[in-house]
Amino acid sequence: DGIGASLLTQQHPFYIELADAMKAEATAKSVPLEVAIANQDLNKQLADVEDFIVKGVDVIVLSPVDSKGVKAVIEKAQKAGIKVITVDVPASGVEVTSYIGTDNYAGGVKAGELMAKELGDKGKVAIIDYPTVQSVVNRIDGFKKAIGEHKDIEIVAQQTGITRAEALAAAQNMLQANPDIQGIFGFGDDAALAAAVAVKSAGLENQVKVIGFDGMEEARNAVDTNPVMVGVIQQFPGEMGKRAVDTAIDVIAGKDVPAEQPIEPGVYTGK
Amino acid sequence: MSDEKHVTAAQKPYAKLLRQYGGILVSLVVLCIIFSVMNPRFMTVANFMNVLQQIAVIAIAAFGMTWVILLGEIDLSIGSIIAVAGMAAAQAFLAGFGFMPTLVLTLLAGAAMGLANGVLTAKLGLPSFIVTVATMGIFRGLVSLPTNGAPAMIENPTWIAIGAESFVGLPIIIWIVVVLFVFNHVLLSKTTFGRRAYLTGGNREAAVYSGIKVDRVKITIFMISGIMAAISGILLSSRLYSAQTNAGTSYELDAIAAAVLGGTSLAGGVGTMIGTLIGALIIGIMNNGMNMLSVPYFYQLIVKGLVILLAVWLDVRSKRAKR
Amino acid sequence: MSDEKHVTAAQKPYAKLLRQYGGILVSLVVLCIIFSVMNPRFMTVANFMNVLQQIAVIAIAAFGMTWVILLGEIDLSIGSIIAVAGMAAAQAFLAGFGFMPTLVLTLLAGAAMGLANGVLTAKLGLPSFIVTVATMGIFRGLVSLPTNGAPAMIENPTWIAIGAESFVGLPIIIWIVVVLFVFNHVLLSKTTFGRRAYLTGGNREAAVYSGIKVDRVKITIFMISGIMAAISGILLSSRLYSAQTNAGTSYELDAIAAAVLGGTSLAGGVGTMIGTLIGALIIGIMNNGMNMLSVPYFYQLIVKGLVILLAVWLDVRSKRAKR
Amino acid sequence: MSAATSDVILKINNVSKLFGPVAALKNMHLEVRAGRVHTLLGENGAGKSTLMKILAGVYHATTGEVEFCGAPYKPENPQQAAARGLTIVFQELSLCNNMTVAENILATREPSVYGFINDQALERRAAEIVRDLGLPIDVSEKVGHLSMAQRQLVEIAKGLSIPDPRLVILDEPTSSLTDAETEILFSIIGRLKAKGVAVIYISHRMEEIMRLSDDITVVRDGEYIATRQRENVTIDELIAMMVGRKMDEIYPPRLGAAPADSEAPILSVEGLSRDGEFEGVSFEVRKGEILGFFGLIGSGRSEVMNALFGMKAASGSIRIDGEPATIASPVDAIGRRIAFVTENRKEEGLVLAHSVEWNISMAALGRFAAALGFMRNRAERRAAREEVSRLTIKTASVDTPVGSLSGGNQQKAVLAKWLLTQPRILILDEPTRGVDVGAKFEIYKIIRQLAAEGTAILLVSSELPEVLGMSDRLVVMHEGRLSATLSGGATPEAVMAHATGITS
Ligand SMILES: Nc1ncnc2c1ncn2[C@@H]1O[C@H](COP(=O)(O)OP(=O)(O)OP(=O)(O)O)[C@@H](O)[C@H]1O
Ligand SMILES: Nc1ncnc2c1ncn2[C@@H]1O[C@H](COP(=O)(O)OP(=O)(O)OP(=O)(O)O)[C@@H](O)[C@H]1O
Ligand SMILES: [Mg+2]
Ligand SMILES: [Mg+2]
Repeated sequence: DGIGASLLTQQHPFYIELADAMKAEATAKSVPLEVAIANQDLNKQLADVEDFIVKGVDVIVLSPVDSKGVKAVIEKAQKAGIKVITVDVPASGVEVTSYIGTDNYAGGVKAGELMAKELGDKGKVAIIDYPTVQSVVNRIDGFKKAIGEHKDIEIVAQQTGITRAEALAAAQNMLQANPDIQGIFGFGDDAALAAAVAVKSAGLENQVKVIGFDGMEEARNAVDTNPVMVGVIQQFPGEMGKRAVDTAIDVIAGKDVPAEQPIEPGVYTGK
Repeated sequence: MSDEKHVTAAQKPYAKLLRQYGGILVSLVVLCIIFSVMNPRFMTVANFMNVLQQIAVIAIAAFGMTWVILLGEIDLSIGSIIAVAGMAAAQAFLAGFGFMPTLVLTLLAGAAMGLANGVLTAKLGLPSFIVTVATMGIFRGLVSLPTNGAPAMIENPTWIAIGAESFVGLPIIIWIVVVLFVFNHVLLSKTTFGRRAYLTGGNREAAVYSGIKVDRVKITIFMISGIMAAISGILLSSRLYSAQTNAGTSYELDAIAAAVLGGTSLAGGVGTMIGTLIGALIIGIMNNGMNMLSVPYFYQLIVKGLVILLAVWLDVRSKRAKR
Repeated sequence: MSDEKHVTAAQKPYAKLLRQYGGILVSLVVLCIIFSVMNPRFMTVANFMNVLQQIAVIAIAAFGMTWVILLGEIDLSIGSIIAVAGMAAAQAFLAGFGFMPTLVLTLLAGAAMGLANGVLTAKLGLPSFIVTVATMGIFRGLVSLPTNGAPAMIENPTWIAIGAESFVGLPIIIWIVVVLFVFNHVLLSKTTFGRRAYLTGGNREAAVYSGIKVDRVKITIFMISGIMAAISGILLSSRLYSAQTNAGTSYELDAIAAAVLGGTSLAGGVGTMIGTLIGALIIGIMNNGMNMLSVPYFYQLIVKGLVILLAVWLDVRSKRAKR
Repeated sequence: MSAATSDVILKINNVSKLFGPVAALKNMHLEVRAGRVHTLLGENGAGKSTLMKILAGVYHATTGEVEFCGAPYKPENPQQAAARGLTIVFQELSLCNNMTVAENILATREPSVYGFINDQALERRAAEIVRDLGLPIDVSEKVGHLSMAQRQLVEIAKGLSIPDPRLVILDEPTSSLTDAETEILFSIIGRLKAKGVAVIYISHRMEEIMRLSDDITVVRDGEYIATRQRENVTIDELIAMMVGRKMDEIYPPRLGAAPADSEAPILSVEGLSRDGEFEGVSFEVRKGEILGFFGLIGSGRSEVMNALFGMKAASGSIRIDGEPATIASPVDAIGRRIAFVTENRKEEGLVLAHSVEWNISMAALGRFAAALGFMRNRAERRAAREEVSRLTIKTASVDTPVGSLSGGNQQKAVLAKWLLTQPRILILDEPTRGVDVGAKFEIYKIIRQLAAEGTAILLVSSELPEVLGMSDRLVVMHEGRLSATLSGGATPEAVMAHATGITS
């Protein structure tokens, strides 16, 4: 009994903060909570949920590996009579009891608008992406939509950089190929921080501005101290985790909960 | 004297099994005991079904891998083949194909990828490690092209049923594992083809001198491996209702670990399907049991590594003692 | 006749180099030409420095891997060792250690992990593939314990300088690659230790009969591999200003690919550091060039696989033609 | 004569074979007739095995034609050769160590129904084959557990197990065999001949050749020299044709007097035992003495030598120069200046992919180490060249991979490797296996020379004339025990009696 949580990964500060907040809230409200890590593998997430079912948890909190594919996982839990709450990534094609998460598309739009403002409405920008993750795809789409409304801003390169090391190489190579890039949008903090390193090592600190997404502590510090990092779209995993556990407790208690609990992302541009 | 020996062996098949698999069987039993003591829900029929379904994907891929390793080769591309198979099915359904045509197409895709690995290895004489590292990337790239990296849903009810329904009280997925185990076991241990695989893996030159068409054996075995991986991919996509572009990533390592735990020698020439099945069970039970005990993820990684080391060590030791 | 041949070879060291590395050198040159034609910025000194810095991590790990493969063994744990080294450094700095103590500690950590791999392989007689698959998991678990999976920042300015500063006009990181290349090359090709490694890898039993302490050679080599991986980890953490818990994931495959592209045989006994360096260059240039041409990620995977296949094939073919 | 030409079954015309720049065969000719044993005789590296591999479909001739049973013959692979009724027992063992004798003998010909193997029938068939051939082997044993000689018997059984052969090739089948098994083989060949099967036989043992052959063809440097009928030729003539000069003796005389019995032994072994393999083996050897070891297959000689060399543990005491010596590993043994020329050159002796030079220097690396462990490459090369010319190893250069040398030349490379360690005690386990008469004589001369310089030599051999001709004293082993220690003048009959255990 209690809450079973299956999280996408444990190697990213966002998820660590999310998990920590959930644990803290669960301890505060004295409900049992177990956390399993899917390690970005939907099959592992399914296995973890199956094991939760055998163990007999009351409610499952999921941060889906992928919004579409998680349907199989959710249906399995629901068939076993367990209610499911999703956090961070929504599930598509299946009803869940509640979804708590950032509006990634809106965040992407904000990033695009910030970029346009920083560049004075004209210049060339590059994107570091991660095409297999739906929430990232939404951010990139939002960013492109916002940039598309500024005629004089051009997206000249888009490369994949999943880990920080890959993002660094991708940023370096894009700067090498397009030395006149003025802005880089990283799909997450890692990508943005790596891009800032690349900018520095290319000696382009006075030309290129970098914007990130997630807004964890390291990135916010960078925004405060590193002029290249002009801003970061901020998510609130602590709030998300707390709310997920509270919602789960309400569900166990048989209370009604809202089907969607969007958390508006913030824009952090320094102290 | 040789006759005597033979009769005794035939009279006690269990003794033989114990002699051959004693080391890992001990590991398996000890694991089960530990988990049962620590969580009473572990030793339930429901959980056992659970474990079997969870290992299905790895076990089937490991059957294919056993063939390849037996030959002294390796196939690192199976994780990617698993993903391609799922995506091929999803795209076929999108294109309006029915269940059977899609099934056949998916299996053919697996066979074709295995054929590519086999031909590059056997005919061009490239080392299979590097061939399959390369095709691992190529197939992983291919799987992402139709959807640009996004997953594709599968709606076909028959396809979904494979992973969800039961037949005569057992989940279909478990039936499939059983059937494929028997198939591979018989093919390997009872037929001339299996014998040729052992000879080729044991001493390639000797096999050539004995008139075995080594290239053909090699290509066939890579095709078997491709087909097994495709079946794994079918089960996986059916369990997940969808084809994921990152499906099966690094499953090749689990498959190899299962085969080697089961006594298959990476030098070639030695190995059995029974061993591989036990190896896959150890891996599956370890994952499941640690989840049941709520062991945190990173500690799971550590424990899993230690258990693999311990099991292989016990096995090596028990085999050495017998000499 | 034998004398004649020898004199010619000695007179033309380039001819010998060409004979030995012709296949992959062709691939390297062709790649460079293609990329230069398609993007004029490719053939610039700045970009060349770029590529060298980007391959540093893989190249150094690949030097260590070359030793291991030469022995007929494999080390899949180096990706995890890279991560552990970075994390060890970050934690040491947090604990208030200075630059030198931290450096020594990090290298010792690498050596210790290599020692574990070596002892398990040589003394307990377990296959290195399975040993290092297991330790890959164990080390990856260990790296995550101090921060529970989160990255750790590194603030030490000297440490950061390694990845950021230059010395006599060349980035320090490139100096390190050059020094380590020379060190490994000389150790392998000019010393009795190197010869013992070749002989042990070529025929373990014959080496034992000839009085070579093969266990000691094996353990030493796994330690070299661990230390090289630790140095890779130092460079990586220095370039990223931080220790990432997922750092180095699957770098072992790139390192193996570099070594095998460079002509190292997975069967053991054959290989050189020059070859490995060329192999690493091919991989690095491919990644860089395709990024510069804005090739989408999935196509990059496919092209990379195809180029590896082509390069190995050219190499195998050119070697066969010489016979 | 014209009647005889009509039953020519195999006709080789102008066959050449190039390995890169090396011409292994140049315009070879050969005619083999049904029901006769045709021996090929030639020095190591003359091209005999290469020709046989072409006939077996393993290699393909560069130029030339072959006619077999009246039709053109150009097998693509060994199956096609077997299908035409040609079978071959290879010189280099081609067995799978991790499979049983039965599985090896019937490889690709397993009794099966729709591809399903009948394992009982397989073992029964193999046991029958082995029994019919009269070979003493347990067919359910793994080949890896057998000694070299036993493996050779398995190889023979495998080669002879095809149903109706027209031509049987035996490439040095007796190189590891003792007389007892050789006799069995000869009676098998006799039966084949009687059935009208043609046999091509390759050996370096002259007595054997003179006993067995009907026709003898000499080849030299890949070229056809001449064919003679056995009745019309003598050993001396054959040797002269083969090596291009006359040889008057087979065993060179010892240089100087044998060491006195009163002299202290350099090595003395007391009660050496290992469970199930040998028991209570005691002997001693003095400086400059050649101590022969004779015994039947599996009598345990090689195992005793392995124990002396520290490869496998054994109980008992070993003294060197009167001091007790612990030899726990080859490192210890080599440290005490013991050298061991093993019987299995492919697995225990050589790194086949490496150069002749590297193989020759591998046991004496310390000699070529300078400060900081750097190799003294020039000294190494000089030493390798010296050994190559001293032992007349036939190789294109010292950089040639040792695996591409002919069998006999590989054997010489192993010898060279150990001579370079300048041993005080030299163990030779079948040192002339597969070596031609000319080279044998050279090796014997070297052994004599070493003895004269004070090296103690343990000579294990399955060739009775060799042990008798070379040894100062002779140890005979039977089923893991010493059955006799004889002086140099022992008769072959006496030795055989001790070896078979029929003396009491
Ligand atoms: N695969 C190969 N590659 C290169 N050279 C080879 C190869 N096989 C044989 N040779 C060369 O061909 C020549 C003939 O070798 P072959 O093995 O036929 O000699 P042989 O007469 O059987 O000698 P032996 O009595 O020692 O067995 C030798 O010089 C050998 O080095
Ligand atoms: N009858 C047998 N059946 C099976 N294995 C045997 C038999 N006799 C001996 N062996 C094995 O063969 C080896 C002993 O032979 P060893 O090589 O020491 O003998 P040898 O006198 O050198 O004879 P050989 O000429 O066969 O080399 C041991 O490994 C022993 O276990
Ligand atoms: Mg020969
Ligand atoms: Mg012997």
